[in-house]
Amino acid sequence: MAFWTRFEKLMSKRKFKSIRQTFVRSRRPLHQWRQVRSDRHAFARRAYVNPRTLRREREFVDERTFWWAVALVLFALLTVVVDNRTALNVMGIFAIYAAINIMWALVMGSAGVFSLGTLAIVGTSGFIAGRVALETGLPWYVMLVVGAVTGAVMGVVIGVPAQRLDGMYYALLTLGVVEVARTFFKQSRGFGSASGGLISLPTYLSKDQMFSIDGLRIRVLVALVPFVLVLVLYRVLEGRRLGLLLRTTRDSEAYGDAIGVDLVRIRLSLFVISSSALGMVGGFFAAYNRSMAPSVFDMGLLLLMFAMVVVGGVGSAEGVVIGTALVVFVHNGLISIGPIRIIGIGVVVVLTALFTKGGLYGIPGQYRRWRDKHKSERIAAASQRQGDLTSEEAALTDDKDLVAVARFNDRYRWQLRELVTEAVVAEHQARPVGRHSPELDRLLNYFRKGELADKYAVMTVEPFSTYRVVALSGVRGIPPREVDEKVYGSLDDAYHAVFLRRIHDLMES
Amino acid sequence: MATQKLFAYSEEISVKPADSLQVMVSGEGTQSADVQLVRLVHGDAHPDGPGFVEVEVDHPVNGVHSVHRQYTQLGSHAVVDDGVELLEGTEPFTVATFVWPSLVGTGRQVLIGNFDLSSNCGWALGIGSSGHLEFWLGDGTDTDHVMAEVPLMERVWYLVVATCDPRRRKITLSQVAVVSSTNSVVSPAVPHDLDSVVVERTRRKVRRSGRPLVLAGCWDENAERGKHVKWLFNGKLDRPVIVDGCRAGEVAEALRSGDSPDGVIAFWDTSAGYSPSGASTDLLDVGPNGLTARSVNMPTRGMTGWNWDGRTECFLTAPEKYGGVLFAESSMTNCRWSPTIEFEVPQVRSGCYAIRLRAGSAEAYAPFFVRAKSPTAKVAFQVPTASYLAYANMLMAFDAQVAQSIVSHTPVLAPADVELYRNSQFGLSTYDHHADHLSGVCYSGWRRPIIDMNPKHRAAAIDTTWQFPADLSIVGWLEQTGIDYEVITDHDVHREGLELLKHYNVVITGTHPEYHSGDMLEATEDFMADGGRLMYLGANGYYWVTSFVGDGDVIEVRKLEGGTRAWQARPGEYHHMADGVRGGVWRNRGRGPQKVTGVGTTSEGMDISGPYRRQIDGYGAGVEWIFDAVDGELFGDFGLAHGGAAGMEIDRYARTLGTPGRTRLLASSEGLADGYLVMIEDLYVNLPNQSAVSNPRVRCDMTYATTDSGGASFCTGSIAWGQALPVDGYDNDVARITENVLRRFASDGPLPVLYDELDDADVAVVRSWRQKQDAVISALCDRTVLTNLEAAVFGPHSDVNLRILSHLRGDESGARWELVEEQPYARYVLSDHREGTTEVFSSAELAVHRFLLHRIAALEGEQ
Amino acid sequence: MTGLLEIRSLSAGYGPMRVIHDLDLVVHAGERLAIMGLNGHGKTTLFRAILGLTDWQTGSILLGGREIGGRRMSAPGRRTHRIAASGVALLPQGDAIFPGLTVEQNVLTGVTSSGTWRRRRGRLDSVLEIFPPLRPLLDMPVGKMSGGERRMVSLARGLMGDNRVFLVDEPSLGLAPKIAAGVIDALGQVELGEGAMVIAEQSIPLLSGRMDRILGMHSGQIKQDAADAFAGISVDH
Amino acid sequence: METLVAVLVSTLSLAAGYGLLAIGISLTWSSLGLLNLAHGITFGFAGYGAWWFGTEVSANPVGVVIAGVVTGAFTGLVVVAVAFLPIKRQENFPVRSLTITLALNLVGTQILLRVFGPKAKNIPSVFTFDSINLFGTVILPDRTGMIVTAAVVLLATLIWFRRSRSGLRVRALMQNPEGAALVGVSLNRTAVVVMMVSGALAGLSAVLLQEIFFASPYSWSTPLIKGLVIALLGGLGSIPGALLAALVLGATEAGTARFVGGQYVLYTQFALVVGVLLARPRGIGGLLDEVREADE
Repeated sequence: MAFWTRFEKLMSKRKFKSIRQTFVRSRRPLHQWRQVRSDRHAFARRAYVNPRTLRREREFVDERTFWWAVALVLFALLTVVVDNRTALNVMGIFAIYAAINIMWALVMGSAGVFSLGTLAIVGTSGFIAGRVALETGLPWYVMLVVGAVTGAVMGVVIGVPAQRLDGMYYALLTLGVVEVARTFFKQSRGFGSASGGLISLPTYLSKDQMFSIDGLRIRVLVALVPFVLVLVLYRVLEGRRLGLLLRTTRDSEAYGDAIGVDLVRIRLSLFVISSSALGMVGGFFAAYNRSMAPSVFDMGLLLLMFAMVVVGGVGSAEGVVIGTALVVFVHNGLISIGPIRIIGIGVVVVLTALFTKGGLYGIPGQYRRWRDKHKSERIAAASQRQGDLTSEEAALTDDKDLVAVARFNDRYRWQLRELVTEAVVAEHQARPVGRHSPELDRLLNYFRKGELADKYAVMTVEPFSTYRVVALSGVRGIPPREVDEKVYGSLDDAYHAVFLRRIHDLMES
Repeated sequence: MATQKLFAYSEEISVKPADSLQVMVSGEGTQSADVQLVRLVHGDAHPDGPGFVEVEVDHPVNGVHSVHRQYTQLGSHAVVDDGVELLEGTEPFTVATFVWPSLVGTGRQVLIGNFDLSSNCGWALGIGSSGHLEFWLGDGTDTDHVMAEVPLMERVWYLVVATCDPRRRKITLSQVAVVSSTNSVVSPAVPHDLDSVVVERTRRKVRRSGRPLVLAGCWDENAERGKHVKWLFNGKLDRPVIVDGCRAGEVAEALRSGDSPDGVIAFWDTSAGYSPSGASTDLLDVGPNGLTARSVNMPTRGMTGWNWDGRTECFLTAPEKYGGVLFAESSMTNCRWSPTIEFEVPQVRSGCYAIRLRAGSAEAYAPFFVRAKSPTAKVAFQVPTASYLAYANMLMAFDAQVAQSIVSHTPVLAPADVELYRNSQFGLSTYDHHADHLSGVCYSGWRRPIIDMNPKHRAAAIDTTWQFPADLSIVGWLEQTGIDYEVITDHDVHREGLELLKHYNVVITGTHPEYHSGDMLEATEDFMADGGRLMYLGANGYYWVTSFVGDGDVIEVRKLEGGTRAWQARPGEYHHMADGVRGGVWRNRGRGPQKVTGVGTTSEGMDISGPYRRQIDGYGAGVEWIFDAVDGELFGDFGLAHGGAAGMEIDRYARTLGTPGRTRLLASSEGLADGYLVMIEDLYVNLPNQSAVSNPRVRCDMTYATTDSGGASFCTGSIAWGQALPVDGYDNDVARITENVLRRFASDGPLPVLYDELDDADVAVVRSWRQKQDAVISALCDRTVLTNLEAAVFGPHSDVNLRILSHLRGDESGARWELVEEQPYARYVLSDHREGTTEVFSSAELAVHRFLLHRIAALEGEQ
Repeated sequence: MTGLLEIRSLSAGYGPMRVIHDLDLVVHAGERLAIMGLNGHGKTTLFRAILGLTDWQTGSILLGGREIGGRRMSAPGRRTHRIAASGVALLPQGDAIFPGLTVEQNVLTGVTSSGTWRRRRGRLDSVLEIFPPLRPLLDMPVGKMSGGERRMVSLARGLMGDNRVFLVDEPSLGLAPKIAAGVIDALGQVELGEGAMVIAEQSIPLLSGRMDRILGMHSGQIKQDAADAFAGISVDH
Repeated sequence: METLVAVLVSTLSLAAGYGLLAIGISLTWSSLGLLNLAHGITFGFAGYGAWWFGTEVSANPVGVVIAGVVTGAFTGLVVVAVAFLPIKRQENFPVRSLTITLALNLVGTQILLRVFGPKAKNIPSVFTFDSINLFGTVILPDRTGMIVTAAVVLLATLIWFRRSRSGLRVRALMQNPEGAALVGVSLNRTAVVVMMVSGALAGLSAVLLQEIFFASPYSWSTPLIKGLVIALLGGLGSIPGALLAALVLGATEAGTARFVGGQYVLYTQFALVVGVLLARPRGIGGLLDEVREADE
């Protein structure tokens, strides 16, 4: 940039010879590109100066956008390249199931509703959309709209009780909803109980495309549309402040009240929005298959979908999509090996639940936590053994003074503990303030110098008659906290109580 | 609302009858308060004293008044009232400033801008909560921001430049560190990667906020509080400028070379406005539009700027190096509340008065001092109002890690202290740091609620009264003596000087008159030279150089090296903005108080207080009248301040520091504990065992001296003295001595002539102390295992051995022995000159150990 | 002579914290032993370590010569039921009771063998003689009772089984002084036979004269001779 | 009168079958905090166990019943080994165990499919005595047998739970695991006992309900849902609540089938459950004590 080169040139001229002034050589200007029509940055970069090397380190703020873009492009390319009908079918099913599962994850993760009724919403919306399309003869995309509306209505109907019931009760009740839906659509004549469901629904392929491999490619590519829509919806709802809030507060209505947010309402609207998206996917499902069958409500399918969500990890869209890809590949791609593949899926689910915390996608994070915990345990064990910090811990601290102080204090506390005798305690009790023996003086001086946070003080309840012990916050504006319920009738008693607490803390530290 | 809260202050410190006085009140949880004018007689409710005593005064103002909540604008900043339309930012412009942040990463801070949070309009250059430099702009619905690449580093000078082009919707934001060898926390020798330039296009355009530009803050408004300033800045700014058009490079060059850039809309030259009588509080615009920035809550001027090179110490000698203006979000010198009550001061006796307010469980006092319309009494009580301000709303008990070490006490908090700490909206004392924990608070103002001025208040750190409530013990004593007296304040003495004091025969000080301006010191000296008599009933007085700002409601103090200080002014920032004088302690400006009063600060220790022992001088001719009706050598082993009359902070007689030769050392303290340590200005090198237990000069002295003109001084050398007066219904030795002195001083006749018996009374005191101490130390020797010494003659030593050794080292009796190294590491000869014997040793350790054993034996032999 | 309960170089704690340091203690059959110590010096932790409830522990704990402790770095509570079944009864400080069950049912859970279960009526009667205030409350759910009554239930429960070692954690805690004295008296009446009772307390006067041996506990270690010194230190409740 | 008796008999027999299922679910939840969705596959396995014994070994009714019960108990053992013991101390236990039991259904179904094929199997009749004529209504022998057997077994379970020492220990465990450990209760042993008992109950119900649900790989899903719904209605974890709920739902089913039509049974039952839960989020048992909190 012209302006910058000039700026830099000017800055490097040394006019004040009297002052030794240097200007650290600067990098080229950083251009932050924004997403079209948005305040947000698509690929925002941030830098920080590493305090130990004094070097700048630049990184992406959020790498996920990048990887999603790469993955979607690869998927589209794969669709064009692959020549195998089964593979293409699997890819199409994957796109639709992934869309459903992402919304399911949103419901369970952010809205905090443990619902097993997702397929009831998808299926019902698909059936109703199909029926409407058949009755009116309207084109396929109308089914998406009808599906979305149906989904929203169902979201309200089954979302409202969720606010009143406990997690497990609600989960089982939604299982009942699926069963009711299955029975209804299986028995209802209007929805094709005779023909095993609705058939000959409108679709987006022309007649001759329907059986060609290119048609199949188009079919799969179009299936990416609802997938991407749902993904964007997930990012929008999840990234918003309220989404984060819901995630962190889950069951704490009191916190919501405190910050003036009606969490119940937000949770419900999130549920309704995601139900509407599920309905839309249901409508698309009907158009994609050109039919709807009650088997969509089968326990078997529910279990499979559940497996997809659980295996990948319900905590993130990435996890859900990975789980879906894995299970769909095994279930629909490896049909040739028979029921054993489903047993395999079941075993994987069991193993995931036994050994991981957030599904397969959570394994790296889990490993990192395990490693950190292991490390801190090792550090704790080492410090217990040697009485000071490990070299590892010391190396990780920016301010080496803290290391030296910590090591000193640790040694010093061992010496001080030696000074704690019944005689010293008795001496302090007899005279908490004033002239003391060198031993008591040493202890008291150590206590008085201590860190402000959690430092003990006396609180006057009634002047000259009633006192309590409190602990300071060390942070301006945060009042001291009460440490216990005990009251003391004289200041000397209160001082002594503080002393006993400090002795106790010294012994336990 | 469940609980009521009341806060109040009076507009003036010192008034005369018939003056009009406004009292400002803020009430929470109540619509009205019960108002009563009271005369304050005694504060401390300690069970050993008379308790809290006040006298209600009839006045039309008494009764129920309506109150409402009043808000306080915290934080120093500056507002540019004019040129609102010139600074709107809807045309392309460049804004630049040097900046030295002192606290980053804790919240948003604005350096400069007219941004309005309530409407999301306007622009601002500031620091984000992550510590990055940011440029904000609001279009009325939402805010957009551009962020620098790396966070700002604390205590480093940067030149920051932002350009904003609304037409191309382009913003550039650059920060360049301008580190010199002297101006920042880092050195140019160690390269830090601190710079950043960011170019970005935004979707939004600045929408005019219609608000005045603010330096170090931005606007907010809500129905409850109205308009106020938020997102306050912590740190220094130097020469902020706003220029027409986008020209970052030119502006940067001009600022670097000390020129004014082209196309200036406003250029606040913060190095302008300095004169020998001090600095202007407002920031002057040297540009064409004259847009002066009006200061709020006293931003500190006279601070080193980006180009300070360490060669000058004062803004008067090189103003261009002193462009720094320090802003702090915790600054607050004047609440600027609207008056709740306005009344005429009645024709009452001079004294301490207050408006007392009550509502439900809440109670507040707004104290003020009523002078005589024209002086008639012989006795004046000089209320140390400057010192009251210095300690106003002190948070150290909560905030300073070393507080408990200083006072050897666990703090004893009261609900009022906790409330103050929780809100801390009423400003800080000169003992506290600002929110950045780096910058000491150097201003303290009267026009704000001050909880230490509540007559019932007890200092949390030490659980005694302090300053005003403690001085009320002197007031209460004065009241019951029946002697006619009047009160005058530090503020009056500063303004009127000798003219005021010369009306009186006697001036009585408060318990802790620590803060004095040069004018006040002159007034006291002239008064005594004129034959005036001073009763200095406290300690650690006449200590800090103090300036009065503006009309005197705010004091300025800079704590420098060489004083017992709660903070330390930064290099080059030692001179007061108010009047250009160098701050610090008066002793370091050649005005130690010993020269005038006879005593000066020696120690402080808040653990226990002790009694006085009458010394040889105390029995001399010409002073018997002082101890009239006082029996025994030991007196003052009682008091509301830790059970003694000698304690808290203590002063001593010191010839080397200027105590006049004819000064009589009447009595000295005894029995003080390890909390009392030598003041650091008496120590050039740190030494072990410097407490009252082991150093004979850590004591307080009661002195009496006369001048040839009939003047005299009587000093008690102890803060706790005042709080000993009220014990046993004011009927005690301490009260008797004080009354003896006061009655004699107040009478017009001459004082008895003194003849000196000892040249230096200190030597006698030290000698007798040492004799007693020899016994103590030899007792320690008995029970100490001396083999410890043998094992490690040269340390480290146990606490007991260290005490013995320190004592021996300070004792001249060791001159009897001589230890000569004849061959290094091989032959050492120890000779005893008195006995004429010699001993030979093969190592230094053995020789020294034997030497010590001899001396210990000698100690015991002398007993 | 070997003891009924022998603890050798026991260390135990929670997380990175070490509360018990290399502690040695022998409890002999038939004796009543008191452990005195200020709050936080590890009395409760010692009892919890004996029952395997601390986060980790090392060292050896022998009950009648059989190892019930040993080294364990995780899984608190895994061995507890086995240790309890082998005849160690912890009469805990906190509310380790069953709030939904009645007093009678709570006390009956303390039965440790099917033999005793058949004779539970008689056993119950004798325990209720020690705690007469519980008799009228037998059908009341414990969740609705006061703190003092709950403590009595947890003490009574500990006395129901055929236990060899009774570990009583601060029996006076939360009780009015008069009731506390009564409880200590009641504990004194329990027939120990070949068993033993260890009482942890803060208050010396309550126990004086009722114990065979009093040991001091200080910062996670037993001080055999320290008991007298504690007499001078009164502790506020 | 005839109708009434018929409905009553139908109610009782349904309540007996469902009650046996629901009580197992409730017991597991309340003592172990485990929501055992694998109860369905336990039911399925038990049915096949009884069928295999009946066709391959002997059609002796007692033998068939025992075979069902034993298979159920054994399956319960497998479930506790996989879905409880390894994870009982890990965080988020309720959701993990739920996931595993669901997956066990998936795996179990496929195993049945692979071993026995998709065709339904008919378990030989257990009750071979004569029909009873009550107020003109003929009650089939397996109805009578079912009601009587279930009543006896349920009563025995209840008494065991309320009166016996081991029942008391299970209840102690429900309320305070650490307190239970202090009185010598082993969590693992109790878990195994509870799961085997509930598996045995599921096995018994599989044999008794054979008339309605043949042994087939998928036939477990409806009994599971009914069992769950009853446990829910009764208030998860409350055993008396579950029994009461079984009667209520049995009556609803019998009444609906008789007076409205068999295809509407599910709707009326579901409406009833939703209605009760909305009014009383803790179900019928919420009125009684001893309900384990769902979110521990």
